[in-house]
Amino acid sequence: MASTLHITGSNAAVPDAATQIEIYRRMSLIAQNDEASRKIIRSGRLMMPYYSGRGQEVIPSAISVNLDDSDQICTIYRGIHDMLAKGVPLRVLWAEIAGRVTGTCKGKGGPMHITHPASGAILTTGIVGSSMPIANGLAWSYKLDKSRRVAIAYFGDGASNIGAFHESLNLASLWKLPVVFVCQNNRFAEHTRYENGTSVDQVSKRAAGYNMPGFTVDGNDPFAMYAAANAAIARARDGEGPTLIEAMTFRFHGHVFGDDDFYMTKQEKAEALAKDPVAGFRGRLIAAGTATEASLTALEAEIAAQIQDAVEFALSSEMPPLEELLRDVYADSGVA
Amino acid sequence: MASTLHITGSNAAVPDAATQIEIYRRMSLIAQNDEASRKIIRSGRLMMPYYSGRGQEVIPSAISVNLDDSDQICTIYRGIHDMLAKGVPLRVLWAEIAGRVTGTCKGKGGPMHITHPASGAILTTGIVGSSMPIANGLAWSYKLDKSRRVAIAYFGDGASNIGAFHESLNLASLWKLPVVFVCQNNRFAEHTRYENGTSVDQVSKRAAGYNMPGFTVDGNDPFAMYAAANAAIARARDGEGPTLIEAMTFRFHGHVFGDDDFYMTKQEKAEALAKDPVAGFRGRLIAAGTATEASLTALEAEIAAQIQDAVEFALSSEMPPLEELLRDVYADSGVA
Amino acid sequence: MTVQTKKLNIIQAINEAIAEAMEADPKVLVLGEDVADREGGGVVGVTRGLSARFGDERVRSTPITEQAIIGAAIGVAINGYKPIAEIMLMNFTTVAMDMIVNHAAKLRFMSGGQTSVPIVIRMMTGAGIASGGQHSDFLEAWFAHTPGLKVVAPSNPEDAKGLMLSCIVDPDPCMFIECSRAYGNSGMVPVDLAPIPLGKAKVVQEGSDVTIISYSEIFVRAQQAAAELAKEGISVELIDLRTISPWDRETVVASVRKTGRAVVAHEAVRAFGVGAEIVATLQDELFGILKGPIKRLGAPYTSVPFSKVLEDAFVVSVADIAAAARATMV
Amino acid sequence: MTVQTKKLNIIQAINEAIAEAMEADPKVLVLGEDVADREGGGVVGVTRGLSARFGDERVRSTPITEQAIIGAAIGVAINGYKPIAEIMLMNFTTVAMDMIVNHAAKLRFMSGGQTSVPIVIRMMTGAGIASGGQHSDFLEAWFAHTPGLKVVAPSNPEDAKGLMLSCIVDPDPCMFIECSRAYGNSGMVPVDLAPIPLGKAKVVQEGSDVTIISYSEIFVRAQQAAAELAKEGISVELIDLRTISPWDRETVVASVRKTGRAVVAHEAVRAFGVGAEIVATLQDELFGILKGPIKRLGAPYTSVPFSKVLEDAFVVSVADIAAAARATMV
Ligand SMILES: Cc1ncc(C[n+]2csc(CCOP(=O)(O)OP(=O)(O)O)c2C)c(N)n1
Ligand SMILES: Cc1ncc(C[n+]2csc(CCOP(=O)(O)OP(=O)(O)O)c2C)c(N)n1
Ligand SMILES: [Mg+2]
Ligand SMILES: [Mg+2]
Repeated sequence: MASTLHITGSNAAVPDAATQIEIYRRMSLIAQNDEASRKIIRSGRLMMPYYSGRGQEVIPSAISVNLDDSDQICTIYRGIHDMLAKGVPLRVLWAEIAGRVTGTCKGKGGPMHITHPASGAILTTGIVGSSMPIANGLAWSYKLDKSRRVAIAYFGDGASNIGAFHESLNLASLWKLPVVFVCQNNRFAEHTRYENGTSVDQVSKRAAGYNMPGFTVDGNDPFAMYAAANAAIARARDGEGPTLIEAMTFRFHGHVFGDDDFYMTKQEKAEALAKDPVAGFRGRLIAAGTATEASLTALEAEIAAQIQDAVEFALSSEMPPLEELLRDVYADSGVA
Repeated sequence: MASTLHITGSNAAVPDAATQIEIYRRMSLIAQNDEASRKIIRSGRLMMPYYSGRGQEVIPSAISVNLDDSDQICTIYRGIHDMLAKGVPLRVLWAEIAGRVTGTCKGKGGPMHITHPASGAILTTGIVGSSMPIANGLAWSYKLDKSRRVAIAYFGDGASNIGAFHESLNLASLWKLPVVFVCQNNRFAEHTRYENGTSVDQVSKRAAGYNMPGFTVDGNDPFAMYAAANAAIARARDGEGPTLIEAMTFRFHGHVFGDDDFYMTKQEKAEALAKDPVAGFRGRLIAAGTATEASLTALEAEIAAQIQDAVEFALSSEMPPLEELLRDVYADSGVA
Repeated sequence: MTVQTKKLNIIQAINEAIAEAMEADPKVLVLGEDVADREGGGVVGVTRGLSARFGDERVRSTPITEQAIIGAAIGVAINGYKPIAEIMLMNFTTVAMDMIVNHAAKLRFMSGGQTSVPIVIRMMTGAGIASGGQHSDFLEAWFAHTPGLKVVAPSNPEDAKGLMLSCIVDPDPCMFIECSRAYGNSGMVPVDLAPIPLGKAKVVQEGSDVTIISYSEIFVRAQQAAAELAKEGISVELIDLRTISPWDRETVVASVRKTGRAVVAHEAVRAFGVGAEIVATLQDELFGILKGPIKRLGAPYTSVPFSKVLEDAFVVSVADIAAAARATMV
Repeated sequence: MTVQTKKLNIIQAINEAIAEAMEADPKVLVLGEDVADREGGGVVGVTRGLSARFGDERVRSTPITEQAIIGAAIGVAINGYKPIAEIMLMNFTTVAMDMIVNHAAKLRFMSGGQTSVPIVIRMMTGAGIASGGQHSDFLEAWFAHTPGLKVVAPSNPEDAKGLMLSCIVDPDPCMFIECSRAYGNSGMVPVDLAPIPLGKAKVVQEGSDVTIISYSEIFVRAQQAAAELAKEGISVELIDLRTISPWDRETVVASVRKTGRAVVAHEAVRAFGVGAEIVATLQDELFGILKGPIKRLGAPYTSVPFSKVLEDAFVVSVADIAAAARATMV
C-alpha cells in the first residue's frame, strides 16, 4: 500500500480542548436528535423511513471538525448524523423530514435526499454505493478550481461490495482527487452480517487494489477518528489524492425504524450498547478535566432546546403547495 | 493473500510432451485463423468488427488443455482465440462470423456473441466486464450439481476497472465458486494504456481485496501459463474457490481491425512482435526435441487445410431466412 | 364442484407460489439481498421460511451486488436451474440493467436459440409510503420495450400466486412487479390454484359503456372507480392486464370494439408509458369504431416527491379514473 | 444578407460545437473513454483535437467505468462545470442507469431546486454496421420516460451542431444521441450557427396529405420516402422532431391537424417506443379530425441481429415509410 499517511504514534493529530468539546457537542446533537426523531415517529406525528445513526456519532463528528462549510459531503439514507455533524441547521432539516415547504428541499426530497449547499451537505442518496462516484465529481471540481477543498463520501460496509465502490476508488486514485472515502462499518448491511456479504475481513484492505492508503480505525474513538480524518483530509488538500478510511462502529437501533434486530445476538448488541460512544466520550472529557459535568449538562440542555424549537418549527410549517409537484423537474419547470 | 495455491518451483505442474504439442496446435490454429480472418476482411468478402487475438495465443491454449468439454468459458468480443482453444469447430465458427444460417447461432449472434454449448463455449459478451457475473452463475450450477466442473471467465485489463469485476470477485470468493478469473492483460484498453486506466500496477493485486489468491503470470510462456491454470483449476475443482490470474501479453493487431496503433510506441510494438509466442514456442519445442520441424510443419498444414475448408463452408452457406428475425426472442417465438 | 379456497395476502400468495414450485422442482432457486431466514426471509417477508424448508444452498442471501445477483441467476439458469432473483426495489434495477437487458433478454436470440435464461426477477415498488424519489418508480415501460423479457404485474393475491407459478416455469426471463402498497391486500385463493397463463388479461367485470384497462395496484383503484361509475349509470368493462409484455391485445381490442370507449391507467409516469402503446394500438385497430379519444392516466412528468400531500397528488386516484371515464362519455 | 456556410459531416459538426462552447466557457469539460488526443480523440474522432487545444485537464480520457464517468460528471456539474460525458455506445448506458436516472435526472427535483446537473451525455448507436445485439440499440424511450432528462437526436450536421450548442448551455441533463450510420453524412452549416432551441421540431417540408414525423437517421429515410411519394402525387409534410423530450407537441399537432394523416417512424423497437406517445397524444387531441389511423414504424420486437440480411430487415426502410404513408391515404 503506497501510503504517505501517518496517523499513529507521534504523528497523530490530537484535537485541542475546544475541538474535543466541539466533537462532543456534535455527538450529543446527533444522539439527542435521534431520540427526538424516534419519539416523534412513535407518536405517529411523522411518517417516514428512518435510518438511525445512533451509535455512529463519533465518525462524522470527528471528521467534520476538520472541515469547513466549503468542503462537501455526499451521504446516504443513513446520513442524518452526517448532516448534523456537518452543520445542516436543525429547523430546515426537521422541516424537510416532515415534508414541509420550509424544509431544505421544500419537502420534496425527504430524509433520504437532504441537500443543504450552504453547509456543504450537497447530496444524500438512497442508492447503496452512489455517494462515491458523485463525490469524485465534486472533488474534480476543486482540483479544476485549484482550491484546497475536500469532499467526503460516506457509505456503509455493505456498500463496499457494489460496483460503484470499485469504479470510484479506481478513478479517484488515478486522478488523485481530493476525496476521502469513509466506510462506516457498523457490521451489518440491513440484516446481513458483514462476513456474509464481504469476502475480505477488513474493507480497508481493498485500498491496496487502488494503490490508495486505506486503514481501519476505531470509529467510536474520537481521538483515533480525528487523527485519521485529519491525516486523510490533509493529504487530500495537499493534492496527494484520496484515502479510504474504514471506521468500525455499531448501529444501536437496527437498520430502519421498526427493525427488531433479530439478526443480532443479544450479547453483541448489549456489548455495543454498553460502550455507548456518547456516554463514553462524555466521561472521558470530564475525567480528563476538559469539561465539567455542569458545562456538558448545559451544552446538552442548549441542544435539547434547539431540537425542540426545530420540531415545533417543522410541525407548524406549511405543506408544499401542489405546484411544487411540477416545479424543479427542469430549471424552467413551473416558472410562468 | 489467503492463497492455497502453489504454482512455482517444484510444485508447478509441467505439461507432458503430448500436451505441449497440443498447446502448440491450438496456438497455431489461433494464429493461422487470425491470418485468414484478416485476409478475408481485407478482401471485402466479410464485413464484421474483428478483434484479433493474435499475440495472446498462449493464454487460452495453455488453459484449455486443462479443461474438458463440460467445463465452460465465458468470453468477450476479443474471444475467438478463446473459443478456438476451447474447441469450437471451425466450420460453424466461420459460418457464424459470416452471418450464415449454418453458424453456431444461425448467424444471429455474430463474432461478438458466439455460443457453442457442446464445446463449453457458452457465452461471448460485447459488454466489458460482463463475462464475470455470468461465469459465477455457471460455477454456482456446478456447485449445486456437486460436480467437479469449472468455469473460466476471460476479460481484459481494462475490464478490471468496471464494477462487474468487483461484484463478481467478491461473490465468487464468498460463495467459494469453482471459477477462474483470467485477465488477459495486453496493456491496452482500446487506445488507453494500462496505467492511464488502472490505478494499481498489477491487476492481480486486487485479489487480496476479496481474500482470493491472485497472481501475475507471463501469459506468453506456455509453461508458466499451464502451471498457473492447472493450479487454479485444481483449486476450483476441489471446492476451494476462485482464483484471479493476470496473464501478461500483448495484442499484435490493435484493438479492432483497421486500428493503426498510433497510441503505441513503435518500439514497444516491435519488441512484442519480436517475441511472437507462436514462433517462440515452436522453436522451443524443436530445440527441446519435443517436436521436429517436419512434424510441426505437417501439423500446421493440416490446420491450414481445416481453416480453408471452414472458410469455404461458411462462404458457400445460406444466409438465414427472414423468419429468423422473429424466432428465438422467446422460446415459442416463430414457432407455428 | 366447490373450489377450496383460503385467505392470503399478496406476500403470502407469492411465498406459497415459490414454495410450491420449489417443492415440485429441485431446480428452483431463490437469491437476493436478505432473502434467507437468517436475514429475515426478505425485507417484507416474501421469501420467509423458504431457506428453512429448502436449505441454504437453494435460498441464498447475497451481498449488495445487483449485477452479480442477476449475473449469477443468468449463469445458473443457462445450466438448467430456475432462479428467482430479488432486486429489493425496482429502482435498483438501474445498477443491473446491463445484465437484464443486454444479457438475460438477448441471450436466447443471440445464441440462435441454443441457450435460454429461465429466470424470474422480483421487484417491489410504488409511491405512497413516503419512500421518496429513488425508491418508488414504476419502470415497466423500459422492460416492455425490451424484446426477450416478459413483464408481469398482478393486482391481487390470486393473480400474484398464479402468475408467479407461470413465471417460474416459463423458459424466458420474467420481470415480476410487486406494488408495496398492495402487499397487505388479501383475498380468497383456490388451494389448488393452477398457474395463470402469461399474456392473458382478465375481464374482471363486463360492461358496455367504457373499458378501463389497468394493472398492479392501480387496477384496484379502477375497480373502485367502476363501482362509483355504476352508481351514475355508467357501465364499465374492467380489464386487469396482468401481463404487460406480451400484452393481451386480443382481449383488450375485443372489449374496446364493444364499448367504443377506453381509459388506460397505470402508476408509472404517463408520458412514454405503457398506456401509450395500448392507446396507439387501439386507435389503429379500431379507427372509426371508437366513439371518442382514449384517455390515458399515469403519473405527472416529475419525480416521486416525499411530502405526503405531493405524493398523494402524484399517484393516479380513484377520482382521476372515474373522471377520465366520465370524460369519454361526452 | 448571405449566410456564410461550410460543409461539415456530423462528426465535424459536433466537434465544432464542443470546441466553440469550450472556447466560450472555461467551465465546459469533456470526459469519457479515449476522448483525449493521446487516445485518438474518441473512437470515431468526435472529440479529436480538443485536448490538444484545451488541455488534458478539461478533456479527460477515463478508464472503462461508466458509473464513475457519469458520477464524476454529476458531481463536477453540481459545482458549476458543464461536462460533456461520452458513453461510447448507447447500450453501455445500462451500466450507468443509476447515475443517469436516479441521480442526474432527479437531483434538481429532490433538492427542491437547490442543485442542478447541467451535463450532456453523448452516445452513439444504430444498427446496420454489423455490430450485433449489444451495440446497436436505440433506447431513447427509456430516457424520455424519465422526467428530468432531455433527449435529443439530430439527423443532420446543422442540427447536430446547433442542438449540441444548446445542450451544453442547458441547465439540465441532456442525452445526445448520435447515429453511427449517419456520422459521415455531410451538409452545409452556417459558420455562425446559433444554438438551436431544444424542444422545437423542424418542419423540413410542407405538405398537405400526410405528416411524417421522425428523427435521427430514420428522418433521412423519411425524406427519401417523401421524394418518392411526391412522384406519386402524395404531398408529405415532413417533421424532424430533433428533441424527443420534451417533444414539440404544438408543431406536430398543428401539422396533423392540417393533413389529417400521420406516420411516425423511428429506429427503436416499435412496441412501447417513442412513436406510441406521439400517436396516443395525437389521437386524443385530434379525434374527429384524423382521416384514418396513425401508422407507427419501428423495429420488430426482437434483438438486433448480426447477419446482414436480417439486420437490413430490422431497420425501418425508405420503402417501409413510403408504404405506411400510402396506407394512410386509403
Ligand atoms: C443498489 C441498492 N441495493 C439495495 C438497496 C437496499 N438497501 C438499503 S440500505 C441497505 C444496506 C446497506 O448496508 P451498509 O452499506 O452497510 O450501510 P448501513 O445501512 O449499515 O449504514 C440495502 C441493501 C439500496 N438502497 N440500493
Ligand atoms: C461497458 C462497456 N464500456 C465500453 C465498451 C467499449 N469497449 C469495447 S472493448 C474496450 C476496451 C477493453 O479493454 P480490455 O478490457 O483491456 O480488453 P481488450 O480489448 O484489450 O482485450 C472498450 C472500452 C464496452 N464494450 N462495454
Ligand atoms: Mg452497515
Ligand atoms: Mg486490454
